[in-house]
Amino acid sequence: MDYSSEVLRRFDSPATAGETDGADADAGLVAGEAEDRSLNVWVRFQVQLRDGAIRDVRFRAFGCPHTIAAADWAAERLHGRPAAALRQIDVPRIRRELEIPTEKLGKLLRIEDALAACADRIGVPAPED
Amino acid sequence: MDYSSEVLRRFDSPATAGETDGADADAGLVAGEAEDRSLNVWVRFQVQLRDGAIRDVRFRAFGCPHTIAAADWAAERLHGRPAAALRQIDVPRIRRELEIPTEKLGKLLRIEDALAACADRIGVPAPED
Amino acid sequence: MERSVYLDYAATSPVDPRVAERMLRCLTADGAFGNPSSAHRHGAAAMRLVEQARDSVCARVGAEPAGLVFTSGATEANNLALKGVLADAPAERRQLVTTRIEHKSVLDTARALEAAGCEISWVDCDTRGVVRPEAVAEAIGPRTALVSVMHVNNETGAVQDVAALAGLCRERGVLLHVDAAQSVGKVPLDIGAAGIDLCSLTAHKACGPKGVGALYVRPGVRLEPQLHGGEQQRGLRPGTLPTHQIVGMGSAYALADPAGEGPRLRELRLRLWRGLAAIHGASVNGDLDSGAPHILNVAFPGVDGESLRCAIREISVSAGSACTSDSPEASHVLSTMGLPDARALGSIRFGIGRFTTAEEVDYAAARVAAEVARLRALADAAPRWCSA
Amino acid sequence: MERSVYLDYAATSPVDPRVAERMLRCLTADGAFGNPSSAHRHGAAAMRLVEQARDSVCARVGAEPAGLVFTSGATEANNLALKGVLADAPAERRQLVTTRIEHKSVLDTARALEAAGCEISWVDCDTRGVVRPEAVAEAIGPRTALVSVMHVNNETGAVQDVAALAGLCRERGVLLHVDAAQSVGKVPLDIGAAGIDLCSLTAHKACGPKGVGALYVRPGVRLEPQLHGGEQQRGLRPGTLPTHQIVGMGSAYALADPAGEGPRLRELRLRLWRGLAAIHGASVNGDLDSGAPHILNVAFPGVDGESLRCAIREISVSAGSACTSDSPEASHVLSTMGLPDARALGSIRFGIGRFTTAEEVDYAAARVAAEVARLRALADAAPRWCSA
Ligand SMILES: Cc1ncc(COP(=O)(O)O)c(C=O)c1O
Ligand SMILES: Cc1ncc(COP(=O)(O)O)c(C=O)c1O
Repeated sequence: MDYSSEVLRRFDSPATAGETDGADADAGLVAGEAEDRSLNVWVRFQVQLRDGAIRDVRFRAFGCPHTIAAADWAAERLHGRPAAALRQIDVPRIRRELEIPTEKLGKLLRIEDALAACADRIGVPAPED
Repeated sequence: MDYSSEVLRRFDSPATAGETDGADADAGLVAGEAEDRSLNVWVRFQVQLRDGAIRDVRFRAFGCPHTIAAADWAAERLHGRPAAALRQIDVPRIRRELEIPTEKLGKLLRIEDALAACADRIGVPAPED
Repeated sequence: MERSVYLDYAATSPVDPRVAERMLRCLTADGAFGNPSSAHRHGAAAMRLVEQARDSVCARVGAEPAGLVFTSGATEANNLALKGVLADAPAERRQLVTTRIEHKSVLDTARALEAAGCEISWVDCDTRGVVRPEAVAEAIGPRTALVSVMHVNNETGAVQDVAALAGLCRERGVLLHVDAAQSVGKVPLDIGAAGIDLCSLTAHKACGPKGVGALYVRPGVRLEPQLHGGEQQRGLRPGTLPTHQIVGMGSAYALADPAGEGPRLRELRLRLWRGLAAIHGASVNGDLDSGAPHILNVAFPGVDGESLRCAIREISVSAGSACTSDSPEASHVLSTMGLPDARALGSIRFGIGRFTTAEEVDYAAARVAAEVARLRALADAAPRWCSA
Repeated sequence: MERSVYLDYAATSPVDPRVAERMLRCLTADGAFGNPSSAHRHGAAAMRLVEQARDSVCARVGAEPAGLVFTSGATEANNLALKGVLADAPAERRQLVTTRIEHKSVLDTARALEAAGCEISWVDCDTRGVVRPEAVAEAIGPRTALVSVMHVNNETGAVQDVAALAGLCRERGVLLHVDAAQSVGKVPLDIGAAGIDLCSLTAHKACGPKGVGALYVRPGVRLEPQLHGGEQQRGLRPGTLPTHQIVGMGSAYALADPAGEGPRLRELRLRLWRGLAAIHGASVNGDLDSGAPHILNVAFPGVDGESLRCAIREISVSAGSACTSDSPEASHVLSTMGLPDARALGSIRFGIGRFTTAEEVDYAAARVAAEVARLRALADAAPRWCSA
C-alpha cells in the first residue's frame, strides 16, 4: 500500500484527534458518528460552535491510515467555517489532495456521514435533492 | 552424450582403422560390409587370413564414436584367432567393456553383420539355428 | 528513514550469502553457465551441479532423487500436482479433497479444476488452525483421486499431521499431496518416511532464491505434464534448467536444518510473544506450542491492521499472506478459524528467520505496543465490534 | 583437458558480469530481497526494481510495459500464449496456424492442443528455412484464432518476416504470436511497430539468467491464465516474482543492442564460415546474408555429426537445438528444409556470442577441418548416401 506523504504526516500526528478542550463546551457541542462494519471503519466528530461558526472540530477513528488522515484533514478545514460547511465536505477533493486510491472511497464517505450527523444535531438544513 | 574413456581412446586413435598393408595380400584377403541407412551407419572390415587364422583385420566406418570404437575393439580382438571367430563376435561384451548405451545396439549389430559377411566370403560355415 | 527491520520471513527470505556465492559461480563465462541439457562439456558441467543440487534437496526432505521435478516455485508445483493428477485420473475419480486454509495457489487451482468439471470437497480447520485427520478421512469418498493438505500454514504456522494423513490416504487408496513451501528448515519433513506421494517445495522461504522450487512425485505416481516442449525432466517439466537457481535451492536446503535452526527461531518467537503479550487483549492466532517456530500471528483487538502496519512501517510485517496484503478482505485462514472480521483485520503475521536478532524482536514488540496504544486512544469510544 | 571453447550461444549464454552484479544485489539481506508483492518497504523496494526491469525489457523490444507478463522462460511463455489464446477462443475458432520449424515448446504445445480438440494447420519453410508469408496466409481459415511463427530460428538463424505476418494477420482478423527467444540483441525487434499481438521472450540467450522470460500480451488481447493462485501479474501468471531474475533480464536486455553487437557477431560468423568453407562439400544450412548474425549451421557431408562433435569435444557446439542433441533423429528443421537425413545428421550448429573471439573462431574452423578430414578418411569407400 502506497501512502502519500500528506497521509503519512497526518496519520502519524493527527492534530485534530481527540476531544475538544471543553472550555467553551456548553456554548454548543455536538457529536456525530458513522460506521461501516463491512469496511471495518468507524469515525466520530465532535464539533464546537460559537455564533453559528465552527470553533473547534475533533475526531476519533477506527480505520485505515487514509481514513484517519482524511478525518484530520476535514476537521482542520472546518475550523472557523459556518456550520453549513459540515454538509459541504468535498470528498473528491480530499481524495485528490491526499492521493487516496479509489477503493478507499467507501470509507471516506463515512466521514461525510459523520459530519452530516453533526449537522443534523445542530439543525443545519439538509440540502434539497 | 557420455563416452567411456575406452571409447574415447579408440575413437581418437583407432589402431586398426584403414587398410591391411597388403604384403601378404594374395594369401587370403576378404572384405565384408554392412550398413543401416536409418541408423546412419556403415562398417566395412578387411580380413587377411593365413593358414586358417586371422593375420590382420582393418576397418572403415561411417558412424558414431561408439561404432568406430567398437569396430576397432572387434578388429583388435580378432588378430591371431581362427577364422570361425568372425562369427563369434560378442556384442554384449563389447557393450559392457566399452560402456555403450542400449540405444546404440542397432549400430553395433552392423559390426556383427559386416564380420559375418567376411566369414561368408571365406566360407566359414554359418552356425545352425 | 530511520532503521529497518525485516520480520516477514514467511513471505520471503534473503538469500544466505553462502548460497548466493554458489549461485554466482553458475552465471558468468568462467562458471558453469552451460545448458544442462547440452551434450557437450559445458552442458555436462552444469548438469553435474544440477544433480548435486537434486541430491541435496532430496536429502533434506527424505525424497528419492528420481522423483524430483524442478519448477519455478511452489505455485507451479501446486498447479502441476493438482492438475496433473486429476487430468490423469479416470473420469469417475475426478474428486479432490482439500482444506479451506490452503495457500491461494492450491485454492485457486482447486477452483479452476471445479470449473473444469472436477468435484472439490472442502475440509475446515479447528480454532487453532489445525485440520483434523478424521475430518479429511470423512471427506474422502469413492470418487476421490487426490487429497491436498499443506504442511505448515503460511499465515499461522499451524503444522498439519501429514504422516497421519498419508497413512489414511494409503488405506483409502488415494494419493496425498502436501504443500511444504513453508516447512523446510523449520519443521522436520521426511517425505519417504511419512509416505507422502506428491510434495511441493520452494527455495525462497528457506534463504534460497525466488523463482525455483520443485514438485516431488513418488516414482510410480502418474501425472499429466502441464507444460509442453522438450524432453527436460522426463517431459514432466520442459524448459532450460536454470542451473544457478537449482544450485541455489540445493545449497539453501543443505543449510536449512530444522534441528539446528528451529530452536533458535522458536526462542525468538517466544521472546517476541512475551513482548507482545503485555498488550491488553493481544492473542495468538494459532497455537504457540505446536506451531512452526518461525511464524507468529497475533490479533490486536481495537486496532485496524492496516493502520498498525503503517504505524510501524519501519518494520516489515504482513497482514497474512503476502499475496493478499493489498486487499481489504479478512484472511480466509483466520476466518476459517472462526475469527470475526475485525479481529482478523487487526491481526499481524510476524515471520522470523535466519538473520533475525533478539534486539530486532524486542524493538518490534516495543514499537507495536506503543502504536497499538496510540491507535486505540484514537479509536476511543468506538463501538464494541471494533475490538471484537 | 586442454583448452575449452564455447560456441553454443544459441543454446544458452553466460551471464554478462554487469548483469550478474545487479542480480547479486537483489539476493542477500543487504539487498532488495523482499517479495515484490509485499505491501511493506522491503516489498516496495523490490517492486521498484521489477518495474525498472520491465521498462528495460519493453524498451528493447518496443513493447508496452502494461502488457509484459514475466514467466520462467520462453517455454512457459509459448505454452501460455498458445494454450491461453485457444482456451479463450470461441468453440468455432479453435484453429492454430504454425510452422514445422518452431521450437519444441511450440511444436509440442500445438500437438497437445490438437489432442485436446484444436485444429492445427502446419506451414512449411523453403530450402533456406524461410517461411513465406503467403504460405501462412493460405493456411489461415475462418476458424483460425491464432498464428504462431518464430522470429529467429534457433537451429539455422533464419529470420522470418514478422512484420509482414503481423500485417496479414491483422487483415484477416487473427492474432499473431511470435517466439522471439533467439532475436533479442541479435536482430532488431519492434513488437509495437510490427503490430505483433503476443511475443515470447527469454533472458538466457542474451547474456541474462536462465529461468526467466516473458510473454508480451498486447493490451486488449485476452487469454486464459495457465497457472492459478495469487493476484501477481494481474492473475495472468501467479507465483512470487523472482526479483533477481527479472532484474537480470532487464539489465541483460538493456545491454543487448543488435545495432551495437550485431555487426561484430556477423563478422565473426563470416570469419568462421570462411574457415569452414575450405572443407570440401561444406555448405551453410540456411542463408548467410539474411540469417541472424549469431547462428551458423553447416553440413559436412561424409561425416556423422555425433562423431564430429566428439572429435572436437573441446569445442562446445550443438547438433541442432540443445533439447534434441541427445537423440539420433535428424533435426525437424533441417528435414523440413529438405536435407536428406545423413546430411542433416552431419550438420553442426555454431552459436557465436558476446564473449566469442576471432581467435576462438579460427581455432574452431581449423579443428573442424582437421577432424572432418580424419573422419572422412575413416569412412573411405562408404556408400554414396553417407555423403549425400
Ligand atoms: C504455503 C505456501 N504455498 C505456496 C507458496 C507459493 O510459493 P512460490 O512463491 O514459490 O510460488 C507459498 C508462498 O508464497 C506458501 O507460503
Ligand atoms: C526459439 C526458441 N524458443 C523457445 C526456447 C525455450 O526457451 P527457454 O529455455 O527460456 O524455455 C528456445 C531455447 O531454448 C528457443 O531457441
